[in-house]
This record gives sequence, structure tokens and C-alpha cells, in this order.
Amino acid sequence: MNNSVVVTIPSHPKYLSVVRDITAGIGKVNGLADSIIGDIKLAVDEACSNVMKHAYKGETDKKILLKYKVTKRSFKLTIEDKGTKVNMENMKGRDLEDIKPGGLGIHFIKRVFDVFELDEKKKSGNRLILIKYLKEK
Amino acid sequence: MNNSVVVTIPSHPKYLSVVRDITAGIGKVNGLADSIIGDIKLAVDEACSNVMKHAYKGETDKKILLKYKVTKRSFKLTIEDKGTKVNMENMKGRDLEDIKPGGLGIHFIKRVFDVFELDEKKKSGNRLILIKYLKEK
Amino acid sequence: MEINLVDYKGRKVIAVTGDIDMYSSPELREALMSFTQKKIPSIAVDFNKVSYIDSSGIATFVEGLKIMKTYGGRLQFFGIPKGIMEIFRFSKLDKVFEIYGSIEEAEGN
Amino acid sequence: MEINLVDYKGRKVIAVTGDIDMYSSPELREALMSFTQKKIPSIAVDFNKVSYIDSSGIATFVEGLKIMKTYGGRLQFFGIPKGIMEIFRFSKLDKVFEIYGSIEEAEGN
Ligand SMILES: Nc1ncnc2c1ncn2[C@@H]1O[C@H](COP(=O)(O)OP(=O)(O)O)[C@@H](O)[C@H]1O
Ligand SMILES: Nc1ncnc2c1ncn2[C@@H]1O[C@H](COP(=O)(O)OP(=O)(O)O)[C@@H](O)[C@H]1O
Repeated sequence: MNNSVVVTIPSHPKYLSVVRDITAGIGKVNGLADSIIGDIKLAVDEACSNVMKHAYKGETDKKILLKYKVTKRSFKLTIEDKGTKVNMENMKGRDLEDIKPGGLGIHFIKRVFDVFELDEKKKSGNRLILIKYLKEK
Repeated sequence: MNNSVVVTIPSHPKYLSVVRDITAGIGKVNGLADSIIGDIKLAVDEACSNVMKHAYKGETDKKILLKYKVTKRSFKLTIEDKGTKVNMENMKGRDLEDIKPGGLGIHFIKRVFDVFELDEKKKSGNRLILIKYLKEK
Repeated sequence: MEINLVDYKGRKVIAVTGDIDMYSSPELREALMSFTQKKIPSIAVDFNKVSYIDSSGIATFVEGLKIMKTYGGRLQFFGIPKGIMEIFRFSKLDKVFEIYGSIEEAEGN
Repeated sequence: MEINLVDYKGRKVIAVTGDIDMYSSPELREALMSFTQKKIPSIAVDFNKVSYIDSSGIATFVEGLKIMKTYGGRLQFFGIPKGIMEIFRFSKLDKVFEIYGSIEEAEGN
């Protein structure tokens, strides 16, 4: 069945609440538990915040493309931007013991998503692939 | 400023709640009053329900594309499908005095949107244009 | 949407929670029709926890009312939130449905 | 998000309602900094009505705490909802922030 939802939002932080609503709505429609929905919502917010801050460097009128695909087995999401290219080595949160502002977003994303990956094939901009497995195989 | 949000959902009625959440979220982010948001939410739900029922005749795995564009002056939305072509003459609600099931959706859409129009240039499928003016010029 | 079937002083009450839309209204229709098939003379619908209703939900109630009228039954609504009341009024259905503030008020009529 | 600045027995309380995210946290930061600039010795944050917090909100509080420590001030949190408490725990910040059940409990400490 076609279960995918595609969304494009401007890179303005005020759209983060829209992203959270969409993410929660898609989780609910697909029968995910509230606690998992909460965790996924936070992770997707963090990933989009990072695109706004880092890939677009605060420019608020660029585009962010989100593609959700949910099956019985997994909640999959790709997040695309046309900003500065990033590589995986730079996507690192801070040491959790080293208390300082910032550096938690990646931790929140990896806390719930089993796959956290950049699509190497993307020529310009970035495509982040996030997958959470919903059942043990 | 780029204030547009684009969304693709499957033509399955379970996604109507996602459409309502998105519509409400976009209204809120753009500072619309709660009562107007409620009216717009209902209208967009009805327009999408109609695409599912009439243009796609109940097929649930087709696509519906929504494009929102909000400015200070207007809340604009286009809804596109690839279903059976419709013409404006057939888009008529029932007489409100003639009480029977059905025939209210178009009334709910026209109740809040000032413009309710089909894009004649669209070759296959349909593009419905909905505009609500937010201020008197 | 969630449906609870409650008995209030021997009367059948359908208590609906959440959004009634094209996705959920078939379940509401089923509950309503299970009563009308038995020609239950009086059915009350508790709207207190209804957060949303669209035209498919309204169509379901209009259909139920039409059927109940064939056997002289009565369909009563109570606890309708303000926003939903506005939609009923706009649709001129506030004159068609029996609308009360509370179940007690509905029962006394 | 909405911020209310309340005085409780001479103590400054920041009561936050709604979602704290990258869009709203600058406003929270402003409220917090307006107090730390005056070296207010004790600030309590009421989390009872906070529906959501992300890393930018947390960063704001970590920054505030760091500043307050420079002048020996105390930042107290109370009424943290379960889901948010889990995030603090995961981030190992439950050991860094002073966390209480209620304002009375915070005040007694
Ligand atoms: N989408 C992105 N584009 C570029 N760099 C990123 C992106 N996401 C994360 N990063 C890098 O990873 C680091 C850690 O991210 P994060 O844990 O979210 O903390 P923070 O954003 O607060 O620094 C960032 O400082 C940044 O250098
Ligand atoms: N998107 C659409 N595609 C094709 N026909 C439509 C569409 N929307 C509305 N219509 C036509 O307009 C009529 C009135 O629509 P509406 O007022 O929503 O009532 P209902 O859908 O309950 O019949 C429909 O019965 C249908 O014939």
C-alpha cells in the first residue's frame, strides 16, 4: 500500500511545530504508541533544526523536503536540503558528561532511530536517512 | 518571504486527520484566529474527502497534492489529483432546505473560502484553487 | 474517534469521543444502525467529547434520523460544543435535530 | 509558547506554557537573561504547562545555569512532566539541574 507522505517546508524555525504535528499525525495514523511518537517527534524536530542552523546557516527562506514512509516493519523518513554539504564525521553530539549548551540534537535523533545515515549519492545538498524498525524480524 | 508548504498524501481517509493537523498548524504559524482556523480545517477536509470519494472513486492508494501559500493578504491552497476530470457545474451542494444525507461539503468549503475555482489549464486530473482573503484591500 | 454505548435510565446513549470524519464515521454509522435495526424508540447522542465533525458525520446522523422517523423513533443530541453547534446552524440542521444542553434535559422532553 | 513571570514569596518564577523549540527558545532566553543580568540569586522555572522541549530549550537552561553559577545563584525546576523528565535523564541533566516536585518543595530547599 502507498503509505508515503511528502512535505516541503520553508527553513524557518516557526515551521518546526508544523513538522512536529505532521510527524505525530503520521505516527498516530499508523498506530504507533504515544511514547514512540513523542520520541520520533523530537528527533525529527532536531534533524530539521540542524538543517536550518547548519546546512542553511540560519537562512529562513530555503526549502526542506521530508518524505515519510511507514510500513508494519519500519518508520522511515528522509530529510533533504540544498544547503552546504555535510559529512558524517562532523555529525557528532557532545560528550554527555561534558555539560555545556548545545550538542544534544544528534543524541536525541540516535536515541530513537536505528538508522542515521547520509545518502552518499546525493550530488548537491544533503539527504539524511532515518529509519526506526518497529518489529523484530 | 517563502511561506509555502507542499504536502502529498495518499488518498486514504485516514490521512484526513493529518491534513487537518497540517492545515491548523499552518494557520497557527501564520497567526490566524482559532475560529478561522477551525473553518478552514473543515473546508480543506471536505475538499480532500471529495477528491477521495469523487475524483478517485474510493481508491485509497492514489496521490493528493496540497500547496499552501499564506501571505498577510490571503490564505491560498491548491489541491491536485490525477483522478477523473470534473467540471464546475457538477460541483454543487444540495439545497440546504432539502434535508438528506450528503451534499454539504461544497457549502462548507464556500462558507470560508472566497475563491473556489478549478484550474482550467490542468490537462489531466484536477487542480482546485481555494483562496481566503484575510484583510479588506 | 471512540464510541461508548451507555445506558442512562433505560435509554440508549451513544457517547462519541474525538473526531468524526470520513475515516471514522462508518464506525459511528454501524453503532447507530445497530440500534435503528432493532427500532430502539429513543437514542441520545452525547457530543460533549466530540472534537470535530465533518459532512460525512452529519450525513450519518441525517440518515439515522430518517430511518428512525419511519418507525416513530426519536434521535436526541446533547452537550454539543460551540463550534459544532455553529456548523449545525449553518446547515439548518439545528431545526431538524432535537438538541438539548444535557442528558437530563433530553430525558425530560 | 507563553512566558509568565511570577513572584512567589519574593522569589522569581518563570512559568512557561506550551512548546519550547528553536523558534520560541530565544524568548525564554531573554526572560532568563533579564534575571541573570541582575544577578537574581534564585530563579525557579515552572514546567507544569510545558508540553514540549527540544535541545535548543535545554541549551538555553544550561547556559542560564552556567551564568548563575558564576555568581553563586540557584536555578530550580519544578513540575516537570514525565516525558520531559525522561529527556533530562537521558541527557544526564537530571543530575545537573535542581529538580523538585512543586514550588513549595523547591522553596524548602
Ligand atoms: N544537517 C546538518 N548539517 C550540517 N552539520 C550538521 C547537521 N546536523 C548536525 N551537524 C553537525 O553536528 C553537530 C552536532 O549536532 P547536534 O548534536 O544537533 O548539536 P548542535 O546542533 O546543538 O551543535 C553540529 O554542531 C554540526 O556541526
Ligand atoms: N473533487 C471532486 N471531484 C468530482 N466531483 C466532485 C468533487 N467535489 C465535489 N464533487 C461533486 O459535487 C457534489 C457535491 O459535493 P459535496 O457538497 O461535497 O457533497 P457530497 O460529496 O456529500 O455529495 C458531489 O456529489 C460530486 O458530484
